Amino acid sequence: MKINDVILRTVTRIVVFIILTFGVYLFLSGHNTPGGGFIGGLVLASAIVLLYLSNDIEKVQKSLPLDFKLVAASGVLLATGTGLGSLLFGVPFMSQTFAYFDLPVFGKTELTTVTIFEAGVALAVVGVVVTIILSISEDE
Amino acid sequence: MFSVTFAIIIPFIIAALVPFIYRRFKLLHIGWFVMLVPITLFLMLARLIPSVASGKTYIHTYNWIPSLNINFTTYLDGLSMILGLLITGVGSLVILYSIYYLSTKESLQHFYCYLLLFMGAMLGVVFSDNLMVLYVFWELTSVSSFLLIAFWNHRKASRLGAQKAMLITVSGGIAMLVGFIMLHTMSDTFSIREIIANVGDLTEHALFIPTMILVLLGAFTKSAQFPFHIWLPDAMEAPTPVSAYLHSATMVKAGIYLVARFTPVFGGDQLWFWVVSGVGMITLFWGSFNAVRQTDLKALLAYSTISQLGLIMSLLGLGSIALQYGYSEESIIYTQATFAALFHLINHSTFKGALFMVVGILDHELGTRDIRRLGGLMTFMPFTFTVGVIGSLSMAGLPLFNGFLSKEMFFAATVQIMNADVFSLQSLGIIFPIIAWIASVFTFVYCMIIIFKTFLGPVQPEKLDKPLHEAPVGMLISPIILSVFVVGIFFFPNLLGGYILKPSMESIYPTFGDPANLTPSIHAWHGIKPELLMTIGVVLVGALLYRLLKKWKPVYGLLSSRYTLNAYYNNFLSFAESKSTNVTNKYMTGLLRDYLVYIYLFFILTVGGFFFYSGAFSISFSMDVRIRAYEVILVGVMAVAAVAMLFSKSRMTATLLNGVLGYSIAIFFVIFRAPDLALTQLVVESITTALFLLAFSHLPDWKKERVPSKTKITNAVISVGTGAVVVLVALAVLNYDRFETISAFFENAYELAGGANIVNAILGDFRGFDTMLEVVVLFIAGLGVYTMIKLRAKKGDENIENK
Amino acid sequence: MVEKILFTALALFAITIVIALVRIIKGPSIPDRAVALDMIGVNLISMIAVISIVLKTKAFLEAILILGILAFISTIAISKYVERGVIVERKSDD
Amino acid sequence: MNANQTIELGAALLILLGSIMSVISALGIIRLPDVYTRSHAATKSSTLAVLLSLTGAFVYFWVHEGLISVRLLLGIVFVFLTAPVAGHLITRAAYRARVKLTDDSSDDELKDVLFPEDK
Amino acid sequence: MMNNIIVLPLIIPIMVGVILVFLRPYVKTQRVISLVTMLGMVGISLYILNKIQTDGILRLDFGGWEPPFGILFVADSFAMLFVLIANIVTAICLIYAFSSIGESHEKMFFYPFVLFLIAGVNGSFLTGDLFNLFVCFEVMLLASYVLITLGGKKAQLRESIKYVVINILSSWFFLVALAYLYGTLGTLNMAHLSERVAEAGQGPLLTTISILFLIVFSLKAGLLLFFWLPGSYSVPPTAIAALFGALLTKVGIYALFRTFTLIFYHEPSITHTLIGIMAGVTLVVGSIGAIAYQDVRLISSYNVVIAVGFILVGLAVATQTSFEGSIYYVMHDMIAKAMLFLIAGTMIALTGKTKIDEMSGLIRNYPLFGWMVFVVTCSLAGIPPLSGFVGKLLVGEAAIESGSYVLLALAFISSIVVLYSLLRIFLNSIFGETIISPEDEVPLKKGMIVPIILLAIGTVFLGLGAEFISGYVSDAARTLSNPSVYIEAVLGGN
Amino acid sequence: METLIILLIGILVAVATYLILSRNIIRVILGTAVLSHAVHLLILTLGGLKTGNVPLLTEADAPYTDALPQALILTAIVISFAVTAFILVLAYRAYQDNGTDDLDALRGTNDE
Repeated sequence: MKINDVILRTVTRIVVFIILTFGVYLFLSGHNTPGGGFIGGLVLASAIVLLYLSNDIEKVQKSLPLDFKLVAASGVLLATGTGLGSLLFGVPFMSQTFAYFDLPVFGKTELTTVTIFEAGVALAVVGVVVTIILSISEDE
Repeated sequence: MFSVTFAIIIPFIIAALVPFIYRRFKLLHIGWFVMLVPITLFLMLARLIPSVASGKTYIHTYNWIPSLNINFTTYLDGLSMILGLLITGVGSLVILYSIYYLSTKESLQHFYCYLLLFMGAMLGVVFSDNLMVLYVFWELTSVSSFLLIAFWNHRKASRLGAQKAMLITVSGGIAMLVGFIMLHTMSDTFSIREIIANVGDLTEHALFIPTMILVLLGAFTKSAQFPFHIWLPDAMEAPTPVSAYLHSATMVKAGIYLVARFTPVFGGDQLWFWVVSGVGMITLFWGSFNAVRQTDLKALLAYSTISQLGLIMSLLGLGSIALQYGYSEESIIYTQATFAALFHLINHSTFKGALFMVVGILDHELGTRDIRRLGGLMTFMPFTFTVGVIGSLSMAGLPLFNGFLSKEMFFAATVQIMNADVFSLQSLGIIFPIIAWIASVFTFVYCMIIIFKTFLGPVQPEKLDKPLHEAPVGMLISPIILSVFVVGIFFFPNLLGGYILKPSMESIYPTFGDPANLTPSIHAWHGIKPELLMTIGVVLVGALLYRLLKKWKPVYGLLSSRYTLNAYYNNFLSFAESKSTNVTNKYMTGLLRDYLVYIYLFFILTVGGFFFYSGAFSISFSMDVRIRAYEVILVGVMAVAAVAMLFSKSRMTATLLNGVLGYSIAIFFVIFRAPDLALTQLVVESITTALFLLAFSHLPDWKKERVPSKTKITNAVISVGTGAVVVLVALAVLNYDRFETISAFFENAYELAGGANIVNAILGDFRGFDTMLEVVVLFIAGLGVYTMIKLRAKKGDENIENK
Repeated sequence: MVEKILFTALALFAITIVIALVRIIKGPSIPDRAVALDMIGVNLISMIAVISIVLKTKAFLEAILILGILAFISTIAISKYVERGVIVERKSDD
Repeated sequence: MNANQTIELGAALLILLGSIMSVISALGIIRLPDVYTRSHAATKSSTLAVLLSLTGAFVYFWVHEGLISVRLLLGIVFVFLTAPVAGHLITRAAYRARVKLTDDSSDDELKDVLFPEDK
Repeated sequence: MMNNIIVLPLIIPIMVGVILVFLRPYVKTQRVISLVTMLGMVGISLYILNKIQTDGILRLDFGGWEPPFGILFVADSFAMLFVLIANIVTAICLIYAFSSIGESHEKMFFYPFVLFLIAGVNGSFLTGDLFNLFVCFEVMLLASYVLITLGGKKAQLRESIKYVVINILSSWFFLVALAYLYGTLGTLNMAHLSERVAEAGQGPLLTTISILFLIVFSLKAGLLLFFWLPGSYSVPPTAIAALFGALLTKVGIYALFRTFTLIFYHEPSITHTLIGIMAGVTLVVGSIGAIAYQDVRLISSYNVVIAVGFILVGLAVATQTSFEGSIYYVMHDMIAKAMLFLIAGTMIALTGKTKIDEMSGLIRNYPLFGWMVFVVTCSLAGIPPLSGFVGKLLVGEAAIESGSYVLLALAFISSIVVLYSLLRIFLNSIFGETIISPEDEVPLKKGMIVPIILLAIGTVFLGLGAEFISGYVSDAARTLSNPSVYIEAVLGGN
Repeated sequence: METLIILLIGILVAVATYLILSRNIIRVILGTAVLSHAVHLLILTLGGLKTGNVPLLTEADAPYTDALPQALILTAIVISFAVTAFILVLAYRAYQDNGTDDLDALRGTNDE
């Protein structure tokens, strides 16, 4: 018996978009409001999970051809790499730095290395969560 | 003096080289090469005899672990000289003998490697001044003895014998180590010389007696004193050269050496006197008594060795009494016991070495050493017979042989001790001559057995696997040399006394001044004294007993084999193994629940127990923040949801209830002003629930658990107990208000880290390291899940691992 | 006044949650429970909104949205589990 | 009492209304006989309840802090969007998993379509 | 303070591990990189260890946040000795793995997991922050969870459930203890904690909390609460079992020493007595277990338990000498236990049997291997001049000086049991009538015997060359017995 | 409030302990999940409840509530998530290979 998921899929398309946007927002704004790499990553992951829920694995993988293990690995590498970067500058490991710039369009903007670190965290979280869920689901 | 250190090192070096040389020169018996080592060393030592005799000592230190005061200090004095000469001298003869004894088919490289290892270790024992280095070599002798006993390790008896020897001697060694450490704590030095020099500080120390006992344990186990002697007969599984060398001439003398060495420290103490001489006497008697019943010649010799070791040991004990008196004209008489001990030490090595070699010859040439199959060999093996008779008669203590001299001195010492007026010897002293005499009678009996049952009487060629013939000349050289010594020492005993024994008396009685006073001149004839009468008595009664052997031998049957020390040892081991299997299986059930119960119980008992015992509990509500109604309701929701999990009938319900818990905690995080936490908790909880659902498609629904109500009650009690302890301690912690937390610092997050979200600033910056590692944790888990699902054991891979 | 109303509202929401919890415990079917769980989620959204007002902070507004998202995803997941026994399909028919 | 306070009060009342609605829907979920009817209570009135309270909060923040919270608006939209879908999915799942209808149900028209083999 | 080098023992394995994930198909490359990494770590550890001798305790404040606010790594001789030996042992076990673990494992991220494990272990040794210790533990534990299941055999899955659940519980206790500690003292930096405990006095409540920490670390160390240990050490592949046998309990031991010498040292009559009792009981039950079974892996596992008891005797006695002894013994034990487990695994690999009475006469087929068994037997029994001896000597001496005769007796008697249990292996399986005909003989790979020999060299060196490390050891013990040295290094300005 | 929460923690701990002691592997896993809930609450409670404002500098003024425990709990949450994911998969893999989810049946055989 075929089960038709039209309603679900239609809504999902919109919802996933909202969630992804929200996830990115959480990740970027984390330094000043609740959020951050973790939560951002988790929310992004849940968007992807929603995709898997409403579609099947094959279909999602076609449109999102990523090896999530490697995504996670890149994330970890990024997160640790920022720490290691401080070694090059001769400051203690994991030294973060930040500065304010007056950018044309955005106005006063804070740029901080924490964001790179957090990006690594977010990537790792997305990668790991999806890897886990995919691994279990692919198991016969 | 470098050469002494050199003497210890050389055997080790050669031992390491033996396998290579063996591979190079397959044709030549490697023993010839190895024999050069002890001969060289013997000559080297012999060269020093005159100077040592004149009271000179040689010390050399080579740093090993100077920061712990453990240094490779060698010390050559009279006492170590005796042992050194024995080790190298008998060693040379034994190797010569072994060249003929062991065919090139045996794994000779191993044999000689072990033998050299032993030789080096034994030299190390006697030449070391540092207690720890002494211990190192001491254990090495046990190890090499183990390897030699297990030389024919395909035989079960060899392995068991080796194990027994190793266990007993190493255990004793460990006891001795503790004793040494105690000596170090008392004296603050590892050097034996320094300890002896400052012995006065030790005797009052509380650890003096325990130290003494521990050191003696080491000595007694090594020297096969009662009741630790049981390893020695089993050690006879070793090739006969080994038995001759280690288990009669040298290694078992290490314990004697140790006692002699430590006599200046402990001697003079009543306990030392009684334990050393008492154990020696018991061993003397028990060994000789048991030797008589043996039918295997080697076993007989083993018991006789035990007995003789007891004799030497008891002499050392008797001699130690002189130190109680201190140096005086009267006390010198007691030092004669020690002199006799050293004398007999040498004599025993000569005649027992010869006898072992004789037995080895019989075994090797005739294929048996069972006296029931031997007899009348005198005519067929005249040389072997001669050596055997010389050895036996010397051991029996008859004139013309060196055994007579030392035996006489032994009797004299036991008689003399009755005159001592300390240690309640006036009344108890009488037992020494009595036991000595009885034991000597038995000694005489078994010596007669050796002579008459093997060499005289009817020939029984039908019971032998090989034709009767004399041994090859090479094999006879060594025993003949030894028997020459047996006779030679009888005629020129004072040569030995003056050059060898005198300096060692000084080592044992350092406070007694000129050793010449302590060195009597030895005479075979010294008038009709009690000792001579005793010897005559021994011969008469011994001959009678030998005649009547068949009549009284059933006495041995009275000793049930179930109650022998050996049986106790074996029963103890098997009991220990089976009992420990039972015990361990009892608590290592393999059940996770049991393990958890242990942990929880331990937690409740220690943390909870101490908490109440110490009165740390305190509670106060003053700090509490006001409660709102909805908060109470939410707490109620969580409590109900939690409890409902226990009773839920399906896993889905329980999982959903867990979700409720998770969501409710998120709302508490909101109430407690933790926005980041609330967010994270919500997402994590949902994903966790999803994971549960994912996993459920691979798992069966849970069945109703059939658990005995007793288990249920235990579980409930533990659960409530754990909860209670956690709560009560938490309440006390809440009430403990002394310190400001460090987090005020983080409130400057904006200036410090450019973040307005303090929590995020902590996670990303102040404690970014935690976050980094936590990402790693997550990554490992993700990767782990992947591998666990993808990598599966192939069928058939299980067989090994799953037994 | 406002505060009192808000706390009353909070209490009422909490009571709703209690009732929904009863349904979760009682069941009888999994969809019953899922419905109740969804309801709890929705009520939590309301509660967070109200608490934000009480605490005078905007810090929890993200949580509202997230809770909305998650309640939705969880419900989908549970319904797929109930319906098909698996949550994520390897390959669907269409 | 100025205008702002009045509006705040109004917002609070909105929230209160929402909470009362939610209790009512909760009563529905406990009283109604089967999952399909309960789902009705849960998805419809409960959604209304949450929308009411979110709107109240939105108004409150707008008035009190002069903040038009996008997140709240988004939340409202989101709930509005997803609640019906969720309700649909769960009842459908229930039906396919053959959760019983209440005995009061007069007719079960889908049964023949979905489970013809039951006949 | 800026000593970035001391983060390398943690960060390098992690980063290399992650990079190896990308190199998944290239097994050979993975081997080379991981081995080179471990050797590099050994070099770095040596460098740091020597730097400490000249510069004193090194510390690295991550992100430049001064203690007690940020997280920091503190490298004193005590920690670095652990790090050094752990890395050496890991490198050697890796060599063993090359020829034994199998390509399927290697492609399933075996090397990354090992590197993560060692990263967690190193981090646990170096961290100066109690919560960070928890996190490092988790890194190590997660890696160990994966490694123990790697291969997915029935027994592995079965035993790992127990291992994981027990460790979850112990991590939980850890968090509870941290909550209590933060609730009372309001800080997480170990030096700062120590200062505050000293200031407030270690009252009953703080002592209660310290007992909770004792439970947590005892679970990790296998002190009395070792129930997870025998099962989980006997199921994974040999190289992993050896790593576990050498490293896992040592982390718990390290934590026990650190907490009870640095923070909770004010009430030794309670805490250290309890540790003493636990150590004593551990020695007894470990000894009983060691002779209870025929399975080589179980015998080895209970030997681990005995060693834990022995090392903790040093903590219970708590004098500078006893610390020194324990440190010597820990180093010895890491090497010798790795060797023992490698040997046990090799025996099983060669014969296909696990019980000692099913094997016999291996020395005839594999003489060198047989002698290695003998070496490890002697080494673990503490027969000099192999490595176990010095530690035993010093612990014994300290026990005598402080009058702990019961512990002394148990500790030394246990080494007789160790000897007996291992002699059983040697006499039953190595000596004796050979059962393998030359045709059936499984060749002993070079890659398997070489690491064993390397470890044997290690145990010989550690015994004969004790003088080389005595400087480090006594420095480590000095720091342990004078907490102020550590506190000064951490909190005493820059 | 704190006392009440601590009592709640006690109940959670007791329930979790009871679950962990049961034979079914899923119950055990659920028990560990509840345990981690309990300890997160405990850290937060002992870190000081409701004594200040939300730790967002732009949102509110001092005094702030203690932010450090929150950061710690966040770390702990993520770690316990990782562990839960792992043990769940472990449980079903063990079930697949050993054919049982009953821990009594998973005791394994010691050599006897």
